[in-house]
Amino acid sequence: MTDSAVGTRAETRRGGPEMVQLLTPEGERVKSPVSPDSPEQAEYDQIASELSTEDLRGMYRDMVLVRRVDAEATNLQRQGELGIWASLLGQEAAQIGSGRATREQDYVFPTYREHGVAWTRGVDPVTLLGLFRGASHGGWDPNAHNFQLYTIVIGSQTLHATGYAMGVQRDGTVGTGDPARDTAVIAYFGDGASAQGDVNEAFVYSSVFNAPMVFFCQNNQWAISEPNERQTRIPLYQRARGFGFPGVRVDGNDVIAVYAVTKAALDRARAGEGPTLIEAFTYRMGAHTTTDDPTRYRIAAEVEEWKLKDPIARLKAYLSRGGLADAEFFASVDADADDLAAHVRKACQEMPDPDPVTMFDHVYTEPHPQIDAERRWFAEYSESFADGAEEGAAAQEVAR
Amino acid sequence: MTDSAVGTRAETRRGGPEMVQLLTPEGERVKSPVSPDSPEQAEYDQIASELSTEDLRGMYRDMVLVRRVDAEATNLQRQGELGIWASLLGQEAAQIGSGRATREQDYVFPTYREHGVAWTRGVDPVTLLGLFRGASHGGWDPNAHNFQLYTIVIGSQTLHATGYAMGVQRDGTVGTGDPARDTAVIAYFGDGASAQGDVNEAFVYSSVFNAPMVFFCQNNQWAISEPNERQTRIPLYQRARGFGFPGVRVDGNDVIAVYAVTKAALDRARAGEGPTLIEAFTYRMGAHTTTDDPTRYRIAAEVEEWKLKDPIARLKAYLSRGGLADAEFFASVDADADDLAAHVRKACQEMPDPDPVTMFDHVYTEPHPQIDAERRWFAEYSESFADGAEEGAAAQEVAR
Amino acid sequence: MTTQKLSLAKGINAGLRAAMEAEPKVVVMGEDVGKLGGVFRITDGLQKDFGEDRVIDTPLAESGIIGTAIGLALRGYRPVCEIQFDGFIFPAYDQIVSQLAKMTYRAKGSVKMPVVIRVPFGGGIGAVEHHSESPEAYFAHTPGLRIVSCSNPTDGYWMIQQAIASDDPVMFFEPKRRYHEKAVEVDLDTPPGPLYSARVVREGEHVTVACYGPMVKTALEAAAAAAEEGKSLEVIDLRALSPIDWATLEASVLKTGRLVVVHEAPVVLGLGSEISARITEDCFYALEAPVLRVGGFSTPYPASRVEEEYLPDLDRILDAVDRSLAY
Amino acid sequence: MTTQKLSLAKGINAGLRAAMEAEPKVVVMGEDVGKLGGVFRITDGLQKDFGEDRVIDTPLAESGIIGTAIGLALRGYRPVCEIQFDGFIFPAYDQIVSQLAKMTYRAKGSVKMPVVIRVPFGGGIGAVEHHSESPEAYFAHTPGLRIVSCSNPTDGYWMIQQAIASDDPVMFFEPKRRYHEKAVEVDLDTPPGPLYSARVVREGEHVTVACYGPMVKTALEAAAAAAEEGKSLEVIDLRALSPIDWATLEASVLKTGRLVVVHEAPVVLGLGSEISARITEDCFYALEAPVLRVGGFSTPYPASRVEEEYLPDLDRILDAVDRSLAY
Ligand SMILES: Cc1ncc(C[n+]2csc(CCOP(=O)(O)OP(=O)(O)O)c2C)c(N)n1
Ligand SMILES: Cc1ncc(C[n+]2csc(CCOP(=O)(O)OP(=O)(O)O)c2C)c(N)n1
Ligand SMILES: [Mg+2]
Ligand SMILES: [Mg+2]
Repeated sequence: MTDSAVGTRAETRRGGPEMVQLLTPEGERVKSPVSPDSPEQAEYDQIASELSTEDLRGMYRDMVLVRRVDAEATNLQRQGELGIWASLLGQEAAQIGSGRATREQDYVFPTYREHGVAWTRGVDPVTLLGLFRGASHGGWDPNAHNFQLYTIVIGSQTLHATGYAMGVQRDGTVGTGDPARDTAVIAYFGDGASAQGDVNEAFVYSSVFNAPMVFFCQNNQWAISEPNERQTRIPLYQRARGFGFPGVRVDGNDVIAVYAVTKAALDRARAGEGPTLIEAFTYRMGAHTTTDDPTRYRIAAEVEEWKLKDPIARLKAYLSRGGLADAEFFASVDADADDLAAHVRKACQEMPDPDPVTMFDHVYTEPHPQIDAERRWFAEYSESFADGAEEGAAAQEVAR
Repeated sequence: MTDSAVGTRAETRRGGPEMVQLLTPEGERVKSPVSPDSPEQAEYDQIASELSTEDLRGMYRDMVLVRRVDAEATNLQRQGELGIWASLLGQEAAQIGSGRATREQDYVFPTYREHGVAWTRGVDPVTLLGLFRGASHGGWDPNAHNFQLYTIVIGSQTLHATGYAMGVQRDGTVGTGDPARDTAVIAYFGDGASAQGDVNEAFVYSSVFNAPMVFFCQNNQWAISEPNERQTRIPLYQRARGFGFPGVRVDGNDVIAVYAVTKAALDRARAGEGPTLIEAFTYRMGAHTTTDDPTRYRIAAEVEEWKLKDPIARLKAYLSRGGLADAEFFASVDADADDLAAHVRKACQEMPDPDPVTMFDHVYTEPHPQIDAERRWFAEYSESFADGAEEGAAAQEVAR
Repeated sequence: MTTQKLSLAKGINAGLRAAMEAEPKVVVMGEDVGKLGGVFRITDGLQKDFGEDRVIDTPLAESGIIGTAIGLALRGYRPVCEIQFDGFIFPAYDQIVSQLAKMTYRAKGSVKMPVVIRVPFGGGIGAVEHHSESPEAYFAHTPGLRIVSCSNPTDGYWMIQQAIASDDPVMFFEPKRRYHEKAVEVDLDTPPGPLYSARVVREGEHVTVACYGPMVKTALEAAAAAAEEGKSLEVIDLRALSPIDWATLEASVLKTGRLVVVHEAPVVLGLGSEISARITEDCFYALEAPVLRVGGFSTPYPASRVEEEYLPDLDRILDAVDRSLAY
Repeated sequence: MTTQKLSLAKGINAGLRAAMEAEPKVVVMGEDVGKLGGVFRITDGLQKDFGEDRVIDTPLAESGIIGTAIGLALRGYRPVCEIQFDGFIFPAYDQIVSQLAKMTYRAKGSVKMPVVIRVPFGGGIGAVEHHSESPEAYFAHTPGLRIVSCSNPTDGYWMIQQAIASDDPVMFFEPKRRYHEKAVEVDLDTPPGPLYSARVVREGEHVTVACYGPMVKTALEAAAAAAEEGKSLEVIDLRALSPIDWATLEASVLKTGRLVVVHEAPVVLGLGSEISARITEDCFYALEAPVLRVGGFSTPYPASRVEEEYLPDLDRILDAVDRSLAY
């Protein structure tokens, strides 16, 4: 018999004392237990204390809205409007907190689950739905919001992000001290993805070139059916140690802590101090995607336990207690969420299927005879059906 | 301008206080400065002190012999007998020390430079030469000496080793306490290879499955023309920290320390205590291969500096001082080396070229019609030349 | 004759089970193959019955899956690797073409590489990018690999066992969109033939249609439709893609004089190009028309809302048949 | 007309230099491309003159080279990546076929991927395993990539600049065994034609021989030998492998009625299979013989002491020509 997983659930799954937390699950603002007198901790506290009421209310609103859209998308999938949906349920704080810490000029490299981050970058949720509906492979302009297309091959985007950050260095927009110019890059990936060669190569390149990178790992405890300890036997944030840059674990369900830790890391990157790995310790409350059945591999009690750490309830408690928001505010956010969801639903249902002939577009930027010939053939072939002339002249040319 | 390599030569290139050393460059037996009272250090000292005079003389002899064969191979390449040669000059201690620490049942996964390790496993140097001559791609039976074929695609073999170690676990030959059964696997790779995704995936798999692995990285400071700091900005042995298993840097030019550290790691692996990364801090005294010209990228002073740390001179000094060997012994070793070199030279020069038709052999284990047809065609086609009948009947069938 | 009613998915599952029972060195490995039974449930129940040592949920690293499988094979195991979807095989490409395919050659036959790589492949399931690809031709150019594809439950059950029994590496392409189609009675006693043999699945006179995997069903439908118009198609399920069973194919072409090759993969340098080239060489005087190819276009696999227009279907096959007959 | 006497290696080096001078966004990256100038010295002197920011010695990880090049391209750079040897491109396979090739499509044209991947390829240099391969066909099945190969110093100089100017990803295959052959006068003022065009390098009447990269010289030698026996070969340097310049090739085949395709890569599913299939479709009635293919065998590239028997040579080409003429 083999001793095939020394990392036990307990070891790799508890947040542990090394986890930065600024808001308890009960919504109490605390000093994190991590070396409370360290300069890092002081910096996190400082960043958090600079958040205005408006900021905090904005965070709350963002989280509620993206959760609502997420639920709507799940419904839309059930009703056949989407082919599949990857829910972010439970990861709202990790995404909104980190997304809001980015500046306009920063660049974001998401996985397929970063709907919350997309929201903070101003990407219309309907655009995302197009991908899951099967109307596109993404198809948005990454440069419109400095938000790269969703990447499905896990880990690949971490190298793209690193290369982009190397470009930022070459542009001289790191460490100038000009807050409107200095640029950082943030790459999202999952706990599962951490095992991929590409991710580790991105660590190598980023550290060797001291690239302005933030690696943001959402450890949602699961990679489909595989628990986190199948990818690592020590806490994931410690991976960075092996590559010579700082790693930090943050409570991924604490939007304030996530914001603070991410902002500090982005600031470091922009200042030319190189990469940071952030492990946002969170939980995938739902299925991996709408096609997944988590009852096959995890127990309900685990989900229940994490419900107590809900990121939205936590901030809501804090806002209420501190008198930073009242029932009216919460009601208005709910109303906004409903409106947004209705808009998303409608836009999704009305989203036209692409004209099939467009599948030949943008394979290349420059003209390509093979594509042109196939497009022509296809157009004529399709037309032959429209005419009812199944064996028309179009069929002369072969499909090539 | 980018700050593209924060790791400076000084930082990544000095052995540093963390390096285990049991024999100084002057040949003095010392307690390593690494936490001298730690249990690890005690273990290394213990292992070293168990080495008999015969063992030490054997190590010396092995190093001299492999260096002599290596020089001969370089000559043979210059004389056109080999296509290329990858010299191990300077790395004798790293290879002999670690190779001698393996047990018969252990399994070794080398790169293309492990001629010294091969020697400790009983592989005839002439066999290795066949590869560099172009007479084979290796072609030895890995199971004859538990010494896998040379792997040229850097890093790949670390995954093979890990898989092999997973097999060892499944066979139940780990942690039984029976020294003749418990088995460890050792994978060699270079400092350059450490950047490859495969190597880091091997770290992931080995740690998660707690495989009986020793990762033996010969940091010879160079990957062709790229200095070590192009692959990492911290000492390489620290990479293991990121994956949750121990890493140790050993003076790679100190055969006793290498032996001790490797034996301790292999013992851990065999006992079921999982993987270890060893960084043998050494130096590639020669060119990358015979086709390389290191004067383009490194200064002579560096090589001179490392000459002072020569692994063979060091052990010789220790043996002489301690009266463990006398001039007669050293002379006999030199004579053996000359004999071996002469044998190797002769065998190389006499090595027949393979019969071209054998290129069709062993593509598959089981019969394959395509290969059979091509072999037939080739045989007939070749024969048509032999007969002078260039356009003979053989040419009927197409080359497929 | 013992039979069991099985879908393709269940057929492969049963075949895996049979192989694991027969040979303790068989291990199944891949992402989510354990408790979940794989995203397609092909390994369903195996971990429960054979344990975690023989059904291994691997870390999420495909190069690692194949690389460690090679090591396991060196140690005497017979790993059966699952790649979760066609589009995720590429991180393992180096280990497959440079290591797995070449190890036996490098070792002059002193080691064997009995590794099976299972790849659910092809489109038509409404999936997002990378989940609908047909990468078989990327591998068929590689000496040292063997490649097969099953199209029905009986082949699923038997071919997987034959692949596992092979001492050479075998890539095993499974048409994912056929996994859960109608179950059929599978003969559990007798394999339907050797692994590397094509099969005439419908006899005909006018045009030969060669296909494999998901396209076999489509081609058979096309043949049925053609029959109504008086055109008689001979449909060949290639089953083996490397090496191809040329004898069966050539016998058919010598009879019909016409050949259409169908696959989902892009036409350019797809299997069809090799088949066309070779058949034209071997049957030059017998061909009444050039070999025609029906396949994916020279675009990446498109968004799923238009995949039906991308994928070869009954009409596209019949169109090619008509073009062939028009020569 | 400004000319300079250049070998292929020097021609590509000069072309890289010209491209870097013309466009500051061009960066060269790869293993040992800096001080060493690459193991073949193709980037010799570039780091000295353009600095470490534009000539980047990368860590030893090929997936990282292409992956970071994609990111650099997203940021507006034009990376030119060197893969040290053909056999080491496979760790980057996923980044090439799943990311680089598809990014523009995925983004509906909103991003461009002006990335060039330089690959010294082919055998005949007496090297150890993995240093003599011809992997071009592994990529030519991939929509989204463009593939070219140069065969002479003038093309080396111009085609690399044209490839760098392209807004699509281009794989640039360089015949390493021709790097240091005889220098010729290269016209530095005028490119010899568009990038994606084949070139008739010798006119002839009886048989067309299509080839590229290292085989162009071999084919020309074969043509010279054939001429002595009264056989007139038309030799076409394809130059572009994806897309192929079919018009030039077809015009030749319509004239000669016979085609032999030559490459070092294995015949099975090599470029020759696509060329055979397509030409047979397009020129069916004009072909007097099937398209014949001369290439590597279905074995891994063998040990170098027998590589001369593996590689197509003058005799193997003439053998195929004779077989073609015998139809
Ligand atoms: C290279 C690759 N292999 C396999 C998959 C299939 N797959 C999609 S998501 C997933 C799990 C990823 O887990 P994790 O990285 O933790 O991210 P999460 O889904 O939990 O957000 C897998 C295996 C893939 N997309 N890419
Ligand atoms: C995947 C891969 N890329 C590139 C090469 C070419 N190459 C051969 S050796 C080498 C340097 C390796 O350096 P290192 O790992 O430090 O080992 P060393 O040669 O110093 O022993 C390179 C780049 C290769 N063999 N494999
Ligand atoms: Mg996860
Ligand atoms: Mg090295």
